[in-house]
Amino acid sequence: MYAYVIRRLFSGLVMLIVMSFATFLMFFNGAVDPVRYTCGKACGVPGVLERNRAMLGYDDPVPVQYAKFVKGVFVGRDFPDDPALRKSAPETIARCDAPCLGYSPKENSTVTSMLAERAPISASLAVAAFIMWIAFGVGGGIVAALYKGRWPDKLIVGTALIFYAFPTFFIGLFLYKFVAIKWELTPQPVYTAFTEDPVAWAMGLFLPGLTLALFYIAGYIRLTRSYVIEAASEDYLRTAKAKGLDKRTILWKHTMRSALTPLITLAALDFAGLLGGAIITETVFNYQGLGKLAVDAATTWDLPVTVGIVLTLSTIVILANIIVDVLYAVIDPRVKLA
Amino acid sequence: MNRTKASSVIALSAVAVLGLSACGGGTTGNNNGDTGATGGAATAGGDLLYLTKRPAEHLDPQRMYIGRDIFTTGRTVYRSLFQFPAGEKDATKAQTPIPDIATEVPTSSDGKTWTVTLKEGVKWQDGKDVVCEDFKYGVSRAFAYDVLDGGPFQYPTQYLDIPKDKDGSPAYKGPYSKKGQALFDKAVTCKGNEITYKFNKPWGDFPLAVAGLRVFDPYREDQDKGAKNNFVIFSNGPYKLDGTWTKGKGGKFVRNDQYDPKTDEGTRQANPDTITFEEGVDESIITDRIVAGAGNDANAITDRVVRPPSYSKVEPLKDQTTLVDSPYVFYLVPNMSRVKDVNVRKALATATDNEGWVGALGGDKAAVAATSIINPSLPGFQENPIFSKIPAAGDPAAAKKILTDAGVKMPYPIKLTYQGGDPTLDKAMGVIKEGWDKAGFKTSLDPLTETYYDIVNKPNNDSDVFQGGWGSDYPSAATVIPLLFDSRQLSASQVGNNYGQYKNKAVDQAIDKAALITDPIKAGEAYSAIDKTISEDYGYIPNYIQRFYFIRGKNVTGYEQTEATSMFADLGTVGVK
Amino acid sequence: MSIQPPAEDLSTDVVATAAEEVGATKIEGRTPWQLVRMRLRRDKTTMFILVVVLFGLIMGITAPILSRLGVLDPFSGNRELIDVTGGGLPLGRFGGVSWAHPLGVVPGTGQDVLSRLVLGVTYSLGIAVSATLLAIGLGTFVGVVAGYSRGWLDFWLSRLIDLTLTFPQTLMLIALSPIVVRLLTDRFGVPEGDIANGMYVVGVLGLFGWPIFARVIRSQVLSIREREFIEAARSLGANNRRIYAKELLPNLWAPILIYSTLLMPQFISAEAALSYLGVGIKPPTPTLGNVLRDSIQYAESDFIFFFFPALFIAILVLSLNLLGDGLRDALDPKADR
Amino acid sequence: MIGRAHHAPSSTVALDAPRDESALLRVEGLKVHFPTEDGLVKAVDGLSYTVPAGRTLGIVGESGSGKSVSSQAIMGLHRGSRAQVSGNIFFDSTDLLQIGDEQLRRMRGRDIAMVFQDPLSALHPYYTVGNQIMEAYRVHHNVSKSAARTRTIEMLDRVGIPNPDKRIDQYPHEFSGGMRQRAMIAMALINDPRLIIADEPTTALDVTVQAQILELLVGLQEEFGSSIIIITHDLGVVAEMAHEILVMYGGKAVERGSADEVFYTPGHPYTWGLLSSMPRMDRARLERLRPIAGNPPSLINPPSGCAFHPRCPFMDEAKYHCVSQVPVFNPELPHPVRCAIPEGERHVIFEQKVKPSL
Repeated sequence: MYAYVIRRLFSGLVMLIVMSFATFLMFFNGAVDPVRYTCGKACGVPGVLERNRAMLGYDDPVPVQYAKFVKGVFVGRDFPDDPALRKSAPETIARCDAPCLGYSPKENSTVTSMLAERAPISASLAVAAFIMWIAFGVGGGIVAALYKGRWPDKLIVGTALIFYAFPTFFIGLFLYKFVAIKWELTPQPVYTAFTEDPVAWAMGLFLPGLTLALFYIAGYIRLTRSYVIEAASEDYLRTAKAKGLDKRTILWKHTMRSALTPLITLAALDFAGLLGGAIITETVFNYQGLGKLAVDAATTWDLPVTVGIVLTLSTIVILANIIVDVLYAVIDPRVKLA
Repeated sequence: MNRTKASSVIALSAVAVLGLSACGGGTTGNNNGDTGATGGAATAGGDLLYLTKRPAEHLDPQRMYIGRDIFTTGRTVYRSLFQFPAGEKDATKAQTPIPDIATEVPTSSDGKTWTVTLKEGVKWQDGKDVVCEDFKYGVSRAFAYDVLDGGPFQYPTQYLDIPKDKDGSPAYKGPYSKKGQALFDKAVTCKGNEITYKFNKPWGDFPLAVAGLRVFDPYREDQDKGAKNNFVIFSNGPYKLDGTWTKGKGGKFVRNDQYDPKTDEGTRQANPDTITFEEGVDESIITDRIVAGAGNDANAITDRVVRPPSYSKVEPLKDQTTLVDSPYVFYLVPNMSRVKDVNVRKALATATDNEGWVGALGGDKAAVAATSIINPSLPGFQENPIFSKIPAAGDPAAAKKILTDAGVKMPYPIKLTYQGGDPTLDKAMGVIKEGWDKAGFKTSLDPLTETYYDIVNKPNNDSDVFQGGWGSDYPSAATVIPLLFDSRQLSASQVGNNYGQYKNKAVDQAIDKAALITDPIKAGEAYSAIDKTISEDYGYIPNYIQRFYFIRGKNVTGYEQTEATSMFADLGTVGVK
Repeated sequence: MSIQPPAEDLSTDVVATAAEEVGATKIEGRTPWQLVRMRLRRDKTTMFILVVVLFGLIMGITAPILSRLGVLDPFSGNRELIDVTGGGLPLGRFGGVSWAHPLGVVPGTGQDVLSRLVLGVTYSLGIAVSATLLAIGLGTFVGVVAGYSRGWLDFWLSRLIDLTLTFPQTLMLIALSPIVVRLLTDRFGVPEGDIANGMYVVGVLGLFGWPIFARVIRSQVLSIREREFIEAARSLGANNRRIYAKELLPNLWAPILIYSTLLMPQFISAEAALSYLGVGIKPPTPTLGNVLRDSIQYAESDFIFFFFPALFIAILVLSLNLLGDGLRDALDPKADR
Repeated sequence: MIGRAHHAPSSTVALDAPRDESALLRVEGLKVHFPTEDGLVKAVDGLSYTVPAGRTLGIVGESGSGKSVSSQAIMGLHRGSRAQVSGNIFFDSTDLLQIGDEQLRRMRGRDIAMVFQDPLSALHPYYTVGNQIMEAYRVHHNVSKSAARTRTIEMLDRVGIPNPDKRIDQYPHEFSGGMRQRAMIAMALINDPRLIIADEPTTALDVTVQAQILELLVGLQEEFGSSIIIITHDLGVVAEMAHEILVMYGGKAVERGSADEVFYTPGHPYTWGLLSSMPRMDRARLERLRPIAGNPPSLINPPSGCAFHPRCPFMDEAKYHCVSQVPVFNPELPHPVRCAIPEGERHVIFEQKVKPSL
């Protein structure tokens, strides 16, 4: 078990290194001088390009930049890394403590602190969406499977498909403009920190969470439904029936156990993906989460932030994969960790 | 018309300028609502909500260059030597500086030396007095413009009497490197509570610049952490920042107990107990929320115009809306290095359908067609004889004839580059394309997002026409024509604000001459004359003046939009029920 | 919460077994194609959906021709049809619906909405089809090579799949846009504007869209490999290329067909989402995405204009999804979804 | 027949089985039909047989002959599905087709138990073997977990699983094929049922293990005195253990007799085919196994007359009317055969043409 986890962590680390280096090549070896995308319109101010280039170390070759970045993750970094300047004019130096994911001259802030500020919002949204999509998606899928081929099945699957067919931003804006503002059926989707007011936190998360969940619900209904139907046709359920077990035990103990086990891992991976922010939903509802930060950074070309987010999100995905693999071994006795 | 554009297109480039609305003497604003104190007399107390889409880029006074930010902070947390009066309905008076921390607005006999006396008893939020050295330190920060980028640093760096290096930059490099500190110490001096600025040329507009910008504001050296302070507010006004400011989300102002209203006359009523800024909210959502008026949304004001799709919804709420002309003029600039034939430029101008453009932007609540790059409300404005002759809807047939007579090959390809990101502007550009194509051009639209700045700043770019927008920094055409058309800002690597790379020695010389005129009306007439010269070259094509169609919450009182705050809502008078 | 088990039981096993046993004798002598056609013909819903999809395809193919002929006019403004003082909203009821403009006109410009949507179908479908071809082509290639080679090549290709899946797709799509578009125009001489932007969207959707399908194909190849006929073909001295061409690919067409049909609606939605975020083909060229991006502003003031672009997308996405399901049922009846 | 009530009254059913009221299980005129998109599948079409207490019946046939479907009908495993079941199944004097779901559920596992073909797929992969056996016990006995556990270990020991106290906590995939089948048998026997239905219990196992399992079943039958129905496609499996053998084809019985009768004087050409395709240890193999030519019949549109006629090497319409008339199966006879060829001629054909090559 431990050996497996360690091996898995190691391969994840290798993946992370390859992935991060590929990211550096993509962004810093492209057709465009990267420093032009660190200052927006301030790039036109005399001296800013030169200063940013020196500050961010963009005059180094890509492998050197990469090495400095990696070093910064572990020990922190100064922007610019100039000991002389640190003595004479500390105001012009930005200290970026470990784990340092870069510095944005445009925002005058370290990428790490920007991520840390936004992460709770995305995590809240992910939790809200997760609860709703599991409740509606898995619940709906089970009901659909139980009534396979009859009207509740068709209604559930059909409704989910129709929601799925409309683009997320359309549904989000529709919910926001009509359901929340015009008809005032739901609380205003404004983010409040959990620590500030848990009730307001939950109320504000309802619509964005639902919007995000709707994107997943259709898929989960279909998956759950087919898993339950598949599980119900397994030989061991015939055995359970032949033993004289009652329907309830057969359904909840035997069918669901095998139908939902693969769903757990899928849901865990999707949830992990969401932790990195939901770009469209956060944009529609003006939730200042990682997704909004990402899209703002990408569209205004704040390169250090973009790179920092790409790397963070990828790390989450890699980690989640490892966790899910280990988790799967725990919940499915057939999987051996060798 | 629209939102982001209002300020972001304007803030086109490095030295993007916007700020004060116009009007030194003329009248402004064909206001269709009532523009007096609206919603009843303001009383103290309550929580004001300020909804906006576009986040503040800087809250550091030396780095601010967006009119909205300059005035929202100026009425709440930052005091200056001078300021414009609040709630002043007379446009001329509204744009005449009155003393703030200064005991009076001084005059200068030669326009080069300005000495200002500070009031006693003005305190920072930590209880320390605002002293002369704070002002001196504040303006010194403008010289560190590579670290503290974004602000209107060109005014102190060009005018203060400090020698220049070979590359044209000032020999003083700012308070961090302290290079050339002695030179700066000679240009700005403190004697007790008297501060003296020495300029290298006459600058009669100095009080206007102080009141209209924040670059001359005081700053406490012991609080300075360089660029890290971008969203830090160290207040000397009636409010202070509660907690931290988060870009994209906003922040909350609460009362500053160190503020003494007795030192402050006629401007900052500071009615609400708190002011909450909520950033990043889409315009249509802002409108919807204020119309619905649930909870705190009834206490909301905004700097974002009502968008055309929401007009019908806002129509019944006449006493919660205002419609005024903004100080911003939008225009197109032909790239002179590519479109070299004046007849082609003339044909472009002749075929430009400003009426259709205004329609696409949402009609007369969004914009009015413009005939000059100088806002008619600026002092000394003269009608532009070239563009006012072209029909607002354009004349593609005449344009085609011009092209045919010029003997150019048709269809003539034109690449029109603009800052995209807004579907309404995309539609409007489609109208321009339609008109031009009818005249014999083959227009390709090139909407760019943030790469726009990168592209337009390169002298060798391959765009034929750019879009721009401009508002004067303070009420004078001196902050329009020279900034946009002086060819001396062009270099091998930069075009500055002169995107069209317009070069005309006669214009450069006329600009120098006009700068020496001290009478505001005469100066304005001189700039209008230069405008005519540029128009004869078709160095730009005027499009429209943006209009501000604003909505506010039903509980908002004392609501004012005057020239003193560039037609944005004046936080100095506003209150909530 | 407990869900009461319904009267009918889930156990279809016996029926399925019996039916299969019957099927085994009944379908004897029929080619898989005939079988699929037979099942499809019996599936009324899927046949209907197929008609809808074909209609969409025909619409997409003919729209550029109709625009050139002047039957459709997606670009010309009709200023007389909009209310210049009322925010540019169309004059007349229901967003300016008339015989000349069955779905009304675009607020602000007075362009014909139907024409823009029909031509939008061309562009959206064009993007979706091209991206699907790219993703499926790449996925098939990598999947077949990995599945058939096993060993180190399989290992590295599988890692490549993992690696590609690690990247945050949407973010990369937005973030890489200026770099790659510039690369296309400056280094590869692709014309600027619609062509470069369209190529970018197709390319990046395709490049991030292939890995999951490659996995499917790889496992499919692995299982087919195990079947005897490959062994048989090999023992008869067939060389590798012949094995790929003659034995493997005919067995892969079912997943290829199913996944192509299911990827397309994903890409149509993706195009719309990217347009919303400002990436991709820009107006005045209409795509369903950029028309919708404009129209969502008019939720309350011009419902017709607000609703129809979304409806066009929804119908395309829904029908393609249902078609994919129908195909799956027909091609692989055991996968009961 | 389509649309007919699921449980037809017994009076409408033609009885073709001897009325042995003392038998433990009596199946009379059983029909199991499945409506499908292609038509009505008559998986079992009028089947009758009896199983006396303590005896073993072997049901033999190809896949699709209806042998599994008929035995699952006894357990009521078709209930709630689209299957249409009619006829009578008397267990003691209870008609299993008439009683309610709950009553039948209580009988499942307790009175009638089943051993399935593939023990790997028939055991739940996520629960331990012990858990599943204990569950089978506790559903019919109100005992504590530890009592059930003791009983389970005892049964595991009884079916020959070594270290039962350890194996009880293992998962099915940790068992070998033979051990899994033993566990299945333990699960079936734990409630001491009177009838065990073993559906292809050895098919998924390799040959040496097959013999062990069959031996185990025979031994346990002697010890517990249960009746057994053993279903198989392999005559060899039933050769040693069945008292009586029923051969099914196309959903119908085609031959019934004692094991000796069926093996030594088989009457139906289909049985001949089964015998000749059976590997025999007791004689030298002269040629390769000869599987019966052709495919099993369609159950939707069965061949007219004798369902076996398309595959029957001795079919002769002119002489026997194999195609035009359904042959009669007279259950009153001790060794009934459903064949159009008169018995005398059949005997000649068997002795002259078939027997020498067996």
